[in-house]
Amino acid sequence: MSGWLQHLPILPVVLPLFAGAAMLLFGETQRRARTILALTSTLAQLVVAVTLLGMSGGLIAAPWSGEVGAYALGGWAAPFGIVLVVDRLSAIMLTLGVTLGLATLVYSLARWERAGTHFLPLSQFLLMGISGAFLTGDLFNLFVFFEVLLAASYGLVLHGSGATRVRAGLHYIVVNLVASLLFLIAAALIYGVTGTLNMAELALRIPLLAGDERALVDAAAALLGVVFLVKAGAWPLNFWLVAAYGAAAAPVAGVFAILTKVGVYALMRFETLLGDAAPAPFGGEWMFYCGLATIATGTLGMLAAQQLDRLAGCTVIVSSGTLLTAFGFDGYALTGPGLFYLVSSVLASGAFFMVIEMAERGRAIAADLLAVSFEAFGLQDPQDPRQIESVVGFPIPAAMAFLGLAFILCGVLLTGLPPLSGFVGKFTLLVAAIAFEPGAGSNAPQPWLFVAALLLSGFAGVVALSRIGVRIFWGTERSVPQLQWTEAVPVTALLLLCVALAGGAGPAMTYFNATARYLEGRGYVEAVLPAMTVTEGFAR
Amino acid sequence: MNNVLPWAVYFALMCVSVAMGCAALRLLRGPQAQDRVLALDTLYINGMLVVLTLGIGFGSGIYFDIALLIALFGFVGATAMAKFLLRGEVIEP
Amino acid sequence: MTLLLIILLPFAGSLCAAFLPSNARNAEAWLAGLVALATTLLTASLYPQVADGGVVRASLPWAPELGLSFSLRLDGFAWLFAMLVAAMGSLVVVYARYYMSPADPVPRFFSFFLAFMGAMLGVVLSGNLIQMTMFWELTSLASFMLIAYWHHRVDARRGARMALTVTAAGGLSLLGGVLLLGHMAGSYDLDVVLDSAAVIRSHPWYPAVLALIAFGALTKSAQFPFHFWLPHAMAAPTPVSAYLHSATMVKAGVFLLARLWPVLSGTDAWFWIVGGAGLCSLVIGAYLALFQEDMKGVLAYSTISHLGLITLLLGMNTQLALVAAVFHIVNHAAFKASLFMAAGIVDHETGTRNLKRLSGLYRAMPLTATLAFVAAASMAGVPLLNGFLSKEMFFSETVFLQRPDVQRIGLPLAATVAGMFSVAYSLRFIDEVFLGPQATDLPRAPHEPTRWMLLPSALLVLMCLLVGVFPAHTVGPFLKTATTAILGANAPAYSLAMWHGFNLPVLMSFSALAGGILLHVLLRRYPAIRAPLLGRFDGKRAFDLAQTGIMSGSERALRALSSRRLQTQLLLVVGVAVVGALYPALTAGWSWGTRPILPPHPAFVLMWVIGAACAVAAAWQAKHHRFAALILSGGAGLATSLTFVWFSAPDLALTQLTVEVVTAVLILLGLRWLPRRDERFRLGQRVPLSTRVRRARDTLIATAAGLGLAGLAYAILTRPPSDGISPFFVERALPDGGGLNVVNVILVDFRGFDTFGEITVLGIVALTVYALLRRFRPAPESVALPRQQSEQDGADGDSEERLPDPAAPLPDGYLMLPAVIVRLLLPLAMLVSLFFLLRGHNAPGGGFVGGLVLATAVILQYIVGGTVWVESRLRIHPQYWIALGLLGAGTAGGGAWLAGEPFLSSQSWHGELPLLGEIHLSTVLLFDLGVYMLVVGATVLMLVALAHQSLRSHHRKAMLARGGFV
Amino acid sequence: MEIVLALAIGIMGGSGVYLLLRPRTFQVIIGLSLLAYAVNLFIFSMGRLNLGRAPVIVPSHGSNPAFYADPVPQALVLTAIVIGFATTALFLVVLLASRGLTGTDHVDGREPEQE
Amino acid sequence: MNAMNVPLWAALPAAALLVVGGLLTLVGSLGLLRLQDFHARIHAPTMGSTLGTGCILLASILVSSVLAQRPVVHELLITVFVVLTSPVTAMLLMRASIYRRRG
Amino acid sequence: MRRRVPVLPVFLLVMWLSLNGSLAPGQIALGVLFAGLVTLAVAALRPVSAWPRRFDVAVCLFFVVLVDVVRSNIAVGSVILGASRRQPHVGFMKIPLELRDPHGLAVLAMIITACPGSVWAGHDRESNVLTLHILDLQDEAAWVRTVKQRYERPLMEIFE
Repeated sequence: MSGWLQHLPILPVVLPLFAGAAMLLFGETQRRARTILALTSTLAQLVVAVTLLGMSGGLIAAPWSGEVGAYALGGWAAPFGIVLVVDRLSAIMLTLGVTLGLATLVYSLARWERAGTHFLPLSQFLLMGISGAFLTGDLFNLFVFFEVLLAASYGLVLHGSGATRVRAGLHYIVVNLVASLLFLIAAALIYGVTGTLNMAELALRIPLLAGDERALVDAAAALLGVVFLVKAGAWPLNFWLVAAYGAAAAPVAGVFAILTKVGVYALMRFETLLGDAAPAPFGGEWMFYCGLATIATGTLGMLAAQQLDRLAGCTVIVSSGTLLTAFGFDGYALTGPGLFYLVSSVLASGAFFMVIEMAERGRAIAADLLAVSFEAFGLQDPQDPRQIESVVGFPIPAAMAFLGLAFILCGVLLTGLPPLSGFVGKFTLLVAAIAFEPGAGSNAPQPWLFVAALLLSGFAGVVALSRIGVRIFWGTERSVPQLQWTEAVPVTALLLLCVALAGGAGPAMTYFNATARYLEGRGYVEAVLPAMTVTEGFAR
Repeated sequence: MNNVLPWAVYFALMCVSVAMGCAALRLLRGPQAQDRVLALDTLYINGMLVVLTLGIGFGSGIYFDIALLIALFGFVGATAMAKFLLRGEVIEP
Repeated sequence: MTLLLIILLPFAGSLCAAFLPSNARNAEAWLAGLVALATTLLTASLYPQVADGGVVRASLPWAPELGLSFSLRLDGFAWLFAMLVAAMGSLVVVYARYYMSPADPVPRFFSFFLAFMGAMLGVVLSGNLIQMTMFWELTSLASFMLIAYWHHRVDARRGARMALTVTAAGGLSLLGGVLLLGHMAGSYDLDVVLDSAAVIRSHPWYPAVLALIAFGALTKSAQFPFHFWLPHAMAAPTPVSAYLHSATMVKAGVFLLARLWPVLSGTDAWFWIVGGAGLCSLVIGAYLALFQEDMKGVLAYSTISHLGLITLLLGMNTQLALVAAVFHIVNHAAFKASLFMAAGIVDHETGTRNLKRLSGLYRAMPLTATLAFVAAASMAGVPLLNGFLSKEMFFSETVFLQRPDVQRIGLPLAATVAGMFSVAYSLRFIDEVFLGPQATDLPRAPHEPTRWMLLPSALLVLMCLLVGVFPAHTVGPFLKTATTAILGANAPAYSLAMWHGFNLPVLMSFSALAGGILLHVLLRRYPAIRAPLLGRFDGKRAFDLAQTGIMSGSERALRALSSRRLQTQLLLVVGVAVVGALYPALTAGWSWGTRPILPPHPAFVLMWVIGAACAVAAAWQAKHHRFAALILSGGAGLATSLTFVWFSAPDLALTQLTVEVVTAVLILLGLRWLPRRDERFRLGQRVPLSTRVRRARDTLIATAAGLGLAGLAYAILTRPPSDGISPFFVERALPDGGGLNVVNVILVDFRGFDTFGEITVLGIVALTVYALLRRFRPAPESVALPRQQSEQDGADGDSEERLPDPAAPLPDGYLMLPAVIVRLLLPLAMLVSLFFLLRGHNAPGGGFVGGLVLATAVILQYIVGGTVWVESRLRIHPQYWIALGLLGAGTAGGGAWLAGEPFLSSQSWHGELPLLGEIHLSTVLLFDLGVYMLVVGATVLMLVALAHQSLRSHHRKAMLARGGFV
Repeated sequence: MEIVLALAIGIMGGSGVYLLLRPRTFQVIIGLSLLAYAVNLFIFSMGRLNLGRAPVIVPSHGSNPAFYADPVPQALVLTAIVIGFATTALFLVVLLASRGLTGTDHVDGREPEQE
Repeated sequence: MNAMNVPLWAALPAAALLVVGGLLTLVGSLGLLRLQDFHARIHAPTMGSTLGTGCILLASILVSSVLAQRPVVHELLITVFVVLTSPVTAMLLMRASIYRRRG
Repeated sequence: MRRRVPVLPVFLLVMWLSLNGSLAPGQIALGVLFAGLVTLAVAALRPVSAWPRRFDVAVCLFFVVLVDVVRSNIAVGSVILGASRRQPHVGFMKIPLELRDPHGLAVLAMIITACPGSVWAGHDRESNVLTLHILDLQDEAAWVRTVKQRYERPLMEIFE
């Protein structure tokens, strides 16, 4: 059995690929087959992800020794071939991504999937990209998977078309294309100096560099940092984010909640791998102040927002900023709480994007969301989104009550009001920040700035959410929106997960803190490159 | 061992690259779109000759494939452009 | 266990209430009432355990790692408060049952009501400061929902938001304060915190903690200057006002101050912050209450004033003052709730609460009036009532306060003035509503409400009387328990009696009474609409102004900090990248390496002069001459490809060339849909200065980026290569990878996973392009036939809607010979593509190049034959090619599993076939075949989808008849 | 040779960046493709320059790495070319869609008040 | 450069072919510059694509056959392709030019 | 009727073998396979196939053309090099044709394009008149003669 289990790390990448490709064999009309395929595949991924989570946490017997599993693709050993690495961090992120993927998938089945072509395959490919990006242990392969997830996200952000979407999507695409080019330059430069692409080997080699070569690697690292910060939505590289997330279809925006965290993950991965040798952009006061600025702009954005979708985008920015600032502290004191916050905020914003779409549904007919181009041709599109309105289903009773409650819960989660996991995350961050002893140096991060930013952003969130929420739910005459169970269930599930996270804050925090402790050590490098670390010396 | 062939290769390379320069000048100058297309076509042919000459110079057969590809498809770009100029679209119904 | 039940019961009740049907008024009320009553009884049953200074504790482990456990702690003070909350809750439920109209959705009301009750009990009973903060925020939320109960009303919505904004801000600040406090004390446990008073008061963070906590408490208790939300919260149904906004929630602030009194008080800062806010609220609240026209408005400001009194007492830093504060908390709850109920009854029965309209209700509703009389008298501090007692204690505290001169005189004076105001507004309240001639123009004819509605009020009034007359026997022991709980064993001695003899405080009381009556008489003469001096301050307007100010301010700030323009964003991305990359380089000051460089070959130099010229020219022309820019970028691309050829990268050259061709065709296809550039701006207009500045700036950035890139490249080029992973690939390509072309072996074997991802990207993009083009809408001016076609075909005398004939063997006219040639080329190109595919492992080529060659050949057929003609003869299903390609590559990778090896491990099979010789089959070939198929599918799909646009746009009917594409 | 190549990369990259910052979508797409050329050459240059040492094993030389150019950057460039091609195609279609839906070829989807 | 390994008997004709081919190409491309009119210019590059290419291809065949010590003729395919494809572009370009001048 | 030679598959086989530079039996088998497959695959897209005969004539024609190419290269080269003194006299001319086979016409187009100095400028299918564009148009009759005698006749022999 363990023979098969050792292949688990590849499955989160391969399963969606096979599912997505197989869906293409079914025509557009064979919706049922496609749906079943998508659901099966995503469920299987979830099972795999949870198993990996258990394995890396030592809860399930793992086919590898130690807490880190390295899967050498093609059987080529580590620095030469590409390895997938399952450790606590990647397993957490993986599970989170797949969970969100499953929720949004179920949600999309109600109507969004039909607003355009190829939604299901694209969402599978997006999951593939996300999983790959979290798992890979190779710098260039990380680029490739970034591209996979970006390509799929380009497709998804444009899903349903329409002027707003295309306009926002254009910005999103251009900015990310530029970022990709920067990534290429950075990866190439790192290869040019160090001669390797394996992240673990980089962790061994970069600290040994000195002088000019060190400067070159630092330059590359700066570029890499820019790329990750663009993905993470850090100010001043995040102007595209609000519009793109706001314009995207609800399930898409929901799953996008994890995308910014991919950037955060990458930053974290490099910071922890390189440790003290980490160049400036990965951690340190540089990131701290960048994060603060991000929180500030996100907060201002929330206050200024007139529409819910923009507001939701701004909450994503704030959560990114919070994480950046938290990881900008020296050491690993804030890592565990940061991870907790990350998980909670991703789940909450995922749910929030779906809730706001349902809430706004009763107000404006989806016409402005789903601009149709077909009047120009007079063609009867077989997938005219207007027909979606007449979809048969089981409208759930008390839709407004459900929506209101879900909205409030999301708001509570996102602003960090008690008693849900948002509060626990924020609270633990605050505790750690207050207990943090700033190191020597005049411009070392001042924890109170972080505390103040966190509290103020929470307050701004309350102000903005209550203002818009009041207007949406109570302000105007509206018809009760038609919801279906398939839409309500995933939102409920995500929110329940947050509740469970709050209830199980203790064990969860233990896991996250263990992750932080693990990141502090060299477990990753030792698992990926056992031979090299044993000899310690590293001169060839 | 002789230097005849290397020198000839050098000379041919110079000739072809100057030829490319001429074509490029026409490409830059225009004045009309068809001039530029013609210049691009010429540039491709000259490029193919550069490849072949380099192949002779390095005495390696692998350059042949590249030349083959230019010979086969170098014209596609120019053809599509010409068609665009002529008909306003590359692929008609 | 009982403690836990006390907390859980209301929440459970809240859940139940939410799920009852909306017309079950009685069931709801019974449920809520029973829950409240049970809570009251449970709380009461715990009294013996706390009576002699004992503390009841209960805790559940929640997240001990975080210092969080769910812990409850009941001491005398908490018991008093919990009792207040529970008992008052029971009374209000009874009242509310009759107050709410049948049309109101009661489940929501009772659900939130009970939730609030639970939250409030949570605040009171928390043994952990963080947990208390959590419940604190919950009370804010519940209050928000209850104020906005009638959310169709604008004032309700605004009031709710105002309350939430202010109290949530306070809550967050409280959280900050509590966190600091916990950090100083080393634990969030209340017991621990209360024990570390000395540490805390001498800690450098003490002022910050005090400020944060005081902010939290003062906002919650509606203290000046954060008092403005309370009057607006009166938009809530009256039971809510009676319960939350007089008896319980607003008391949470003073509860907190009293709770932390042992830890935080005793400093000057405490005196000034807490006492100052209290004094201001006391005076200002009372003063403003004089001028309200709404019954509930009077009561609201009066509440502010009374809470100010309590706060002031707490701020005085003496133990006796604390006792007085606790006493007044109870008293105020009793008479104020009763008054609110009276106001609610009046509103309920007459339809208005306006003091100007109401008059002489005594005759219609004598019982109500009597109850209101007593309660108002208590509020005014008339002897024999409980209000008198606590007020007198307050007066005496102000008199005996040990402070410097001005404060010693000023404080009693201010207290007396406030007392005067309070008498005056109480009088006015009674006088305007119940006395005088009977009003005739009321919306409803007033009459006495049902008895059950009067009962809670009557009970409260009875309590006022009892406490007022026999203080020591009624509230005495409880008060003692409560104050002992706060102050510990050394609580001061005090006497609760109706009469302490004639002294200065009594004098103050009576002068306040007399002055109040006088003031009332005076004010009746001059009915001012608005309060002099302070009337201009309007909380609502200020809040709205603040809000729009914040919104527009943040919008402005956002505009400065962010932009919706792509150019700005890109400028920042590029700028940050350039600065970030150059900074380490410049600070470390790097030098070029020492690797011997190759002598420049003039031909190469010339080639790059051309390439660079093309690039720059493309940049120059891209705005107005798209076509020229496209050709020019093709020139730059050719130079790139030739560079690959020159420096030993045949695979790259092949790929770059084919990609180049396909890209050119693609962009040309797109150009069809880009209308001509609007040249209005260009003709006869000077370029404005701002544009020129922008261009100069961009040129600068571009130059910096270019130089940076060149510098980095040169720095690497002149350095000897690092001993990295590449020798491994060269050495193992043949023995382990089974191929001569190392690059290809890397692509399909060593790093096949990259390729795997890369082809997925290509497939995804093709699908996206297809999906996007399904809904493509061309620009209006592009829909028409291109000018060339209409002119040429028009000249030929054909109609515009000319459709090509799919049956025609060859196209007519000028395309005939190209068609012949290009169709002849197709088989040749196919063979070449197979050639590249098959031998890529050993020589330049591979699936990717092969696929592109085939795709290009197919596209050529479209170019000469037209869409209809080609597709009537050849139906490619690019989507299937993509799917099969991906599946093929995946299967090739997954095949290794069967051998128990990791994904993408190559499996090969050697064999000998008769006649044909050695045969070598490998999963690597299957992988490359997958790549090949995918590339063909994706490229064709993209190009053809684009080509189909013109077909759709003018020949839709014909195409529909044919059944569409793909 | 090295300096020529470095300058070439610089000039192409600079032109590309300049175009990226321009307001018209077509300028941006040409800019992206120029920048992609520059980046491809840049990656390629990380393997240093080699004449006549294509990484195709010649039996006479055997598998001695000294006789062959560094194959890794070449493999990376191949991937980058493919991805660049894909994204160019995508961006082209998006810009067409944007032009059609918004009625302008400005990158922001609306004409600025003053050009 | 491996070209040095070619024996003189093959190197001399190959060199001559290379020189001639290069010159022909150069003259052809020069025509692009020197001729005044598009209709005249369209003829010039044909020199490079026919005889110029032919000469260099012959040189290539010669050299590679000598180096591989067996007849290597696949360069002929290049000729085939060039000859096959060049009329397509030329025809369409000519036609486009005629059309565009008309207006 | 005519002797039908499957020219395309044979050519493809030859091409395959020359591409691979090998006459190994495996390659031949593969070549045969691919030639067959490719021919089948493109059959639908090539409704008009060529049935050339008379390969002897074709070989003659090849050499004729080779000579002409060299001659016209020299001519055009001198025109270009002398362009500073005298710009060439460009012009169109029309030649009525008898050849109608599309592949024949295609080969004619290749020949004419391959000779520097002349470009195929158009062909009217109804009247079967060829329009040529000549770089240095001095003697129209000579051009008509060359095209009709040297190229058209052998092509008609081969293709019709």
